[in-house]
Amino acid sequence: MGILEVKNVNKRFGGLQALGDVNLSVAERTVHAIIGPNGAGKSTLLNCLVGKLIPDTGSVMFDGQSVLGRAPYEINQMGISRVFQTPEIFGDLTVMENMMIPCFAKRDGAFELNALSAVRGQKDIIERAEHMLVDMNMIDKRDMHAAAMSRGDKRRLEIGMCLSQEPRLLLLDEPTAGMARADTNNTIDLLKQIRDERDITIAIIEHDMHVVFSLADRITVLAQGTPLVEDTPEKIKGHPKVREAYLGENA
Amino acid sequence: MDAIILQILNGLDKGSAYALIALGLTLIFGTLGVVNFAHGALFMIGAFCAVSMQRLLQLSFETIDETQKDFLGNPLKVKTPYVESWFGPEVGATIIDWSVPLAIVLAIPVMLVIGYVMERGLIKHFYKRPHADQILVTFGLAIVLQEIIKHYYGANPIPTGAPAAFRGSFDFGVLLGFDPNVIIYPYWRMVYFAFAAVIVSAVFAFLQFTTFGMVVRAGMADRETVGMLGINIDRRFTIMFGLAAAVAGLAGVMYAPINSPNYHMGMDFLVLSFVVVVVGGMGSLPGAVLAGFLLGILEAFASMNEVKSILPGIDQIIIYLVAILILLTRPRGLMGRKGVMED
Amino acid sequence: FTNEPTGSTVTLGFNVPQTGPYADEGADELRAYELAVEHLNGGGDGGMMNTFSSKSLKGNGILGKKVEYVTGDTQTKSDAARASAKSMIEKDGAVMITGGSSSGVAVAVQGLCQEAGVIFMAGLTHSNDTTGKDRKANGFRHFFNAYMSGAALAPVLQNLYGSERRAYHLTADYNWGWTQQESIQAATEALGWQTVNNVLTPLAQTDFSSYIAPVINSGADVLVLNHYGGNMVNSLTNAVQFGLREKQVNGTDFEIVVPLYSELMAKGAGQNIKGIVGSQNWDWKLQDEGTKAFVQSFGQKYGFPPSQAAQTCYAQTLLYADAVERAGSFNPCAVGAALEGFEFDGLGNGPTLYRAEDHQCFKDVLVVRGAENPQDEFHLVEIVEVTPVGQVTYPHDHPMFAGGDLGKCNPGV
Amino acid sequence: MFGLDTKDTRLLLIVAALALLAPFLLNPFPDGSAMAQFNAGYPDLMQRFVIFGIFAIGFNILFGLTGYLSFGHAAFLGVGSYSAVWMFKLLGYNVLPGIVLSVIVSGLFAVVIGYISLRRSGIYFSILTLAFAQMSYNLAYSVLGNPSSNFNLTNGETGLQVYTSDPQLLQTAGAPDLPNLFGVTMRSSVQLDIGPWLFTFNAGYYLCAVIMLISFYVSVRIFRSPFGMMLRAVKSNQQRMHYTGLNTRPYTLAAFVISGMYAGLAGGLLSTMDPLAGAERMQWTASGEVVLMTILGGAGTLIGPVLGAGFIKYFENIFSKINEGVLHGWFGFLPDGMENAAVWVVEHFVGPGWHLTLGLLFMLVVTFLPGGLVEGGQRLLRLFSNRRERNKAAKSATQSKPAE
Amino acid sequence: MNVTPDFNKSANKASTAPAFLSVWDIHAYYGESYIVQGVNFNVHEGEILALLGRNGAGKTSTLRALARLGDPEIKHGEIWLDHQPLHNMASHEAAAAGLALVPEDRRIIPGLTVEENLQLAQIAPPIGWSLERVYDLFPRLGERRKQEGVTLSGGEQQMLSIARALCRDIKLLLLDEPYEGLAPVIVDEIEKTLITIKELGITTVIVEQNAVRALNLADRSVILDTGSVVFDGTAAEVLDNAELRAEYLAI
Ligand SMILES: Nc1ncnc2c1ncn2[C@@H]1O[C@H](COP(=O)(O)OP(=O)(O)OP(=O)(O)O)[C@@H](O)[C@H]1O
Ligand SMILES: Nc1ncnc2c1ncn2[C@@H]1O[C@H](COP(=O)(O)OP(=O)(O)OP(=O)(O)O)[C@@H](O)[C@H]1O
Ligand SMILES: CC(C)C[C@H](N)C(=O)O
Ligand SMILES: [Mg+2]
Ligand SMILES: [Mg+2]
Repeated sequence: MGILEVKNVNKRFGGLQALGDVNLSVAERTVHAIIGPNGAGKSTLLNCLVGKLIPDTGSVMFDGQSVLGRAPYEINQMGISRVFQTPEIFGDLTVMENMMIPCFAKRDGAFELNALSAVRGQKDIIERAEHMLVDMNMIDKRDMHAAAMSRGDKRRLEIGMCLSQEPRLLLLDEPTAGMARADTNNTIDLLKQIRDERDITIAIIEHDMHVVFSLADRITVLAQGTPLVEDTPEKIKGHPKVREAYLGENA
Repeated sequence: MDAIILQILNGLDKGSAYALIALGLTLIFGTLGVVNFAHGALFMIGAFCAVSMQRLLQLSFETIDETQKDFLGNPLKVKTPYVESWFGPEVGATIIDWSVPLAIVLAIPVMLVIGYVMERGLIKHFYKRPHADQILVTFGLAIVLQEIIKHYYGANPIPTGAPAAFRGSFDFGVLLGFDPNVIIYPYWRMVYFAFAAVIVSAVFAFLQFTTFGMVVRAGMADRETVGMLGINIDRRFTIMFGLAAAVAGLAGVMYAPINSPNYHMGMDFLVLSFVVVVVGGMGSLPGAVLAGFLLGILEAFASMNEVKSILPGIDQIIIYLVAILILLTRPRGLMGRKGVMED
Repeated sequence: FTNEPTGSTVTLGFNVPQTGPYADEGADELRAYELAVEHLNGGGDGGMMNTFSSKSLKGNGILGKKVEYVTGDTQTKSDAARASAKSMIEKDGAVMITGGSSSGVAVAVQGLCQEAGVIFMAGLTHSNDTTGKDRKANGFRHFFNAYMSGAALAPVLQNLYGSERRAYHLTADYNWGWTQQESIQAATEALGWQTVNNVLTPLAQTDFSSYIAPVINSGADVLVLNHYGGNMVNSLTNAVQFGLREKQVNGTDFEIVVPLYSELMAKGAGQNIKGIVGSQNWDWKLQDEGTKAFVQSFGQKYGFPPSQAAQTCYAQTLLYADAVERAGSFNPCAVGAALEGFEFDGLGNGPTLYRAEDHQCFKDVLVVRGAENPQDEFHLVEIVEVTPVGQVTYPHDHPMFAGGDLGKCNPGV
Repeated sequence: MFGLDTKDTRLLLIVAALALLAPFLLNPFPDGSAMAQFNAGYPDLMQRFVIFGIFAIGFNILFGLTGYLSFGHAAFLGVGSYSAVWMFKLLGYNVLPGIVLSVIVSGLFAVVIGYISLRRSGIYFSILTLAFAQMSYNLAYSVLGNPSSNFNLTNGETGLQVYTSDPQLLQTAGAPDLPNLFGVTMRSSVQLDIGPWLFTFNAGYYLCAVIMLISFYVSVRIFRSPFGMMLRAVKSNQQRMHYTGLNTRPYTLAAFVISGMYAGLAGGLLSTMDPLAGAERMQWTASGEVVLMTILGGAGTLIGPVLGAGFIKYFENIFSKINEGVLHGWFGFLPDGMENAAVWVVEHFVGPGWHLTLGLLFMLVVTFLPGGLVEGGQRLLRLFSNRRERNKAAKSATQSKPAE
Repeated sequence: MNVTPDFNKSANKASTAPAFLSVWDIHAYYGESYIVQGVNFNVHEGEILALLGRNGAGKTSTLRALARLGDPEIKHGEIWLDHQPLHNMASHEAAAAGLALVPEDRRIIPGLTVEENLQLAQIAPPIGWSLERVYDLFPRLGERRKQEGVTLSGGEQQMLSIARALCRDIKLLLLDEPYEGLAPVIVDEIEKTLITIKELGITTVIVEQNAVRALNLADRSVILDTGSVVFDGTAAEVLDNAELRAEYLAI
């Protein structure tokens, strides 16, 4: 029984069957990659996991509890964090503040009227956030407006924000897209490190096969809304259907 | 039954005023993304185009009539309008009588020019600014326009009648098989309704059957990208603004005989028309028109005695109440588009 | 006492609407005030000072002090009006406040003057409450009120339209509207009229069609518009558009009545006002000496005849100055005592009494009608009848005015 | 100090100094001089400065931080005013119960309106708040205010006021018949004559000023608190907040209620300064006014709203009172023709024309100072400091050029 | 590396042929922040130039400056495209002069369908490919023509953005990370398309984190670091120079 169990999930957009009978089981403390052609429904699947979309039918269980019908913030408080395909950060806030907010959410829960204590005084939060910035190699951008960063930096910040929540399940939607090679490698190392050090399960969507094959324990290939195969990276690499439909010649 | 028919007619008429104003407003507000608090002022200026036309036609020369005295006991100065001396008293009087319809000719260029100047001189700097800034600047402009009008025309309403031919009222009831004089309705209000219908369809047609509408919609969502595709969006925004100003102005001209124009009539309408636009749904022209008629009719019904005696004061709050109910049940108003002014 | 003038000048506060729908009335009031100041200081032709029955004013200011004035904008909002009045008292040292053109504002400012210890000489305010429920020892009203309008109009209406009428009232839904409606209903019912209906209309309403339409089939044959200013202009225009004036009910002509009239409203309503009856406090076409003198000096200075707003404000200023002279002091209590029960003539309204019990002036009331063929823009209103003061006088504890208490005069600090 | 960092402490101290010395600062011109017209140091206006300052500070907590533009905040101002006057009517003229009740009642009112309106965002939220406030205004003006009905909550157009027949249960025999704080009436003043200057120190003003300082202090604390940061995050990206495990609704509702209570407090204070509450306080124009104050001063800044409030109230009260006579006084030194010309020109902008000036200033400020008056101030400061720095940096300038 | 201003716009270090696009010493600012700090390079007609560099190096800013978007603002420098002075133009004029940008965040216009997004590109002249031809190249777009553009999957949006540029008759195509978020097979497809485009004689500047792929395609390469040019040479030179690759591209 995996920490995440997706059963018979269906989702239609008008005439389009975006997800058709998706079944997926992610084992605890593994890295599970989801790959597949553009428009296969990968992001849609993630949306169903975090409460952005509600599947038409099917069930989604996290750690034995259903996530369906819960608000996104409740699902997050259950321990699921997500990095989006296009960076979602607090553009008007500084990098440091961006990093502090998830730390608060982790410490204080969904709402806390902490109106009269100074942010300055929140030593634990500051320490955590700074630590995370160091980890993400962006401490020098501490006081920068997040919106003014280049896109690769935004994405790194967003990953850092999710990690700082110490989620039990981390969902990554193309985390290294647009990231420079050096940082991609750093990110791979970081993810490896947290996978090894923490009690965390990772589900990752990526088109960069380098990332996928360096990280994944198992891979699910999604095509036209249904899982095509699920297997280990080695098997997937050699799978003829996958090569044809997705990887192409160069892989 | 007759009362209900009458109130529906009234509602349609109120609705056409709301719809016309909301239409112009939504062109700017829902399409260009500018919260234009000066829109009411444009409506008001339209109405004062009618007043000015009337004044213009009544321009007179003075002759002294020794036989009569003025209030200080001096000989009375008698005024004769130039048009009457040029075309003879009868034709002249008719021309003066028709000053409101004639004012349309005046209002179109005036409003286009005002719209052009306003957009090029002021609004264009505010497309990218927060809505709050737009409110501040257009509110400032509205005050300035009002004060200018007040300075020249005073604060009290100025009677601006419809042509004599339209002054009576029409007996609808007879058509529907009621007794005579039971359902009567003023001619000019029917003209107003028809006029509104024409303007609304013309604007729809313009935006629907030309690519112009699509471009402007796209421009509002993302100016930069539209520019990147070779389109000079600024020019189209200007045209759009001029169009909206003209619609507001014409609505004002034709409204002059219904309620005598005064300098604050724009502000009186402003808040309601914002409500109408938002209830209709941001960015939707049909929504604005539909909401205009809906609220107009509901307001007419709420002012019926039968209703008021059950719910005292309902006529004062009906529009707001309905607005709240609609916005709570339909997040984006009647026909609003997603993402337009939701943040 | 508050703001006792110590130097060679005395400051009066003219608090009028300069913005908002009554800005034109406000402008006319201000003209009258300036004229009054000029006359008090010995300038101009002296205006009604020459015809005023009390001869204490000498054209050398008030008690020998030159009159200066400050102005403020009430915006026709009680809040703004009070702020403006407070600043005149606190900052400019005004010893008397006058002006205003709405009852809400008058009551609010009157209350303030009572607390601050200065005299308030009300401008345009027609609600019964100003000298009824909300009367104050420091406040005085020269203008007439809703009850008087009813009392003056009713007999004329009976003469013109008979006593078998069925009236339908549209009433502005605020304090003045209510008292106006109550008064006119009582007065007409006393003559045998029936009241078919009374419908309250929102103050902010601009299009009255949905209130007018039900009148058509209500069986009523008179429409009473308890509206003022823009409200009245619009409701009357709408009523005419719906053909009410040509209408016949049960064989009689349908009639419209506008209880409270003004020249400026008549101007706003244009054609539609012709032949419609109402009441006024004063009209420049009156032929008494005071009126003639006032119209002459106002007309010379500004080029058009004064409105009733102007006359009221002018008279209030002279009355105040005169009372100070007679009392020999600016002390509000002394001035109040001098005004209470004061009888005078020559200010355009005929013999007038400032009644001690409620500080309301009692004088003749005009019943007027929109002129059919005005010779010029100043003759829009013609006088139908001058209702003698006796007919509009009521006991100070009349139920419509009950619940008030003048309190004690307050001279302030 | 006070749990603030040095910069904020300095700001607070400056504001405190300005507020406490206002009777001096606002009366710079000697009495009787031509410029005395511009003096604003009289109790009523000073009270208005600080009271509307409180209103705007509170509004800014909602609008400046979360970006939710309420167009109905005047409703809370009005409710606060009515509550305070009702306390005068029922209990007596001590201002404390009035002030307390105004905050409580407006808070409750804000909970209801906020709970419903915050289901929507953007313009839809604005219109919902507007609709609630306009309903309150219309009802207060008419149905709920008819003196002849049994249920006269607001006394309509005239405004709610205290009548001698009111119960005033706690009013003791000797207590003043005016709003007072344990016997000190709000109206009482001490005057100080220094040469041609006359300075007025008014009890009511100081009460309001102290409350304003407390409000300001609380608002600084909120701005610098985690809560304040969350509110800014709401403005920036609600989506992200949700997926970070934060429920935005209680945050926005808390901000809404806090700012509603500030508005109620301001309303209550208005009534204690002048015990009459009019319905116009709830009209949309009043809601619009606080929006304008906040933007004009600089939304989202600490001090901006107070500046904006002062600016607008100054115009309303000072410029509207400049009349022709005053102008002739000013330009009297000119030859007659020029005097008249000058008066004619200026006349359009003062007295009855003060709206015109205000409108023009709105346009100019927002066009040229996008951050409001605060930005104007910053630019001035920068201008000075730049000049100083430029002198310093003159020598090393050659090196700082971009080098590859 | 110090590039001196080159007044002879037709001169070029890599070759003596006349430059088609000449970027000469541009300095550009976002408000106060000085980002593009003197960029020079020339591109010949029909060439593909790979513009490379780390996250935040200023690649996007440079492209945006070329496309004459309001931000960043060029305070100094000149840009010539086929003898036309782009630096004097507004973005719509630059577009009319034959420039098209495929922006990094794709910029699909909300509220418009896929087809409307394409039609929008065909309003102002010069107009390029017909819709049929575009749908031939990207059949997925044809299938989704009535769908709202922003609801497309990430990869589909990328296709739409490129397709939109092709709807215009262009001389110069600026691509900002065109492969990002695309499945490997599609990347192959797009690469083929770019070769087709090159064959049509369209000059291209491509910014890409997948440097090897971009360099394989490109004729020449320019590397940016903190807003200025650190290398200007042939693509082969970069591929051969391991030191350079390691320092600036981490490959
Ligand atoms: N809100 C929506 N309305 C209509 N169609 C949608 C919506 N959201 C997604 N789709 C469609 O559903 C399909 C799956 O989209 P999804 O974003 O899940 O793809 P993906 O696998 O993440 O692709 P990519 O790798 O390109 O990001 C796509 O064809 C897309 O166009
Ligand atoms: N709007 C802005 N305001 C201020 N600075 C900005 C803005 N946009 C970008 N910058 C800054 O300019 C620098 C260059 O950014 P740019 O987006 O051009 O980099 P890039 O090379 O495209 O990076 P990436 O590979 O991450 O997309 C970055 O340091 C970034 O922080
Ligand atoms: C101006 C007044 C004569 C009438 C006004 N409506 C009032 O309240 O009294
Ligand atoms: Mg995706
Ligand atoms: Mg980039």
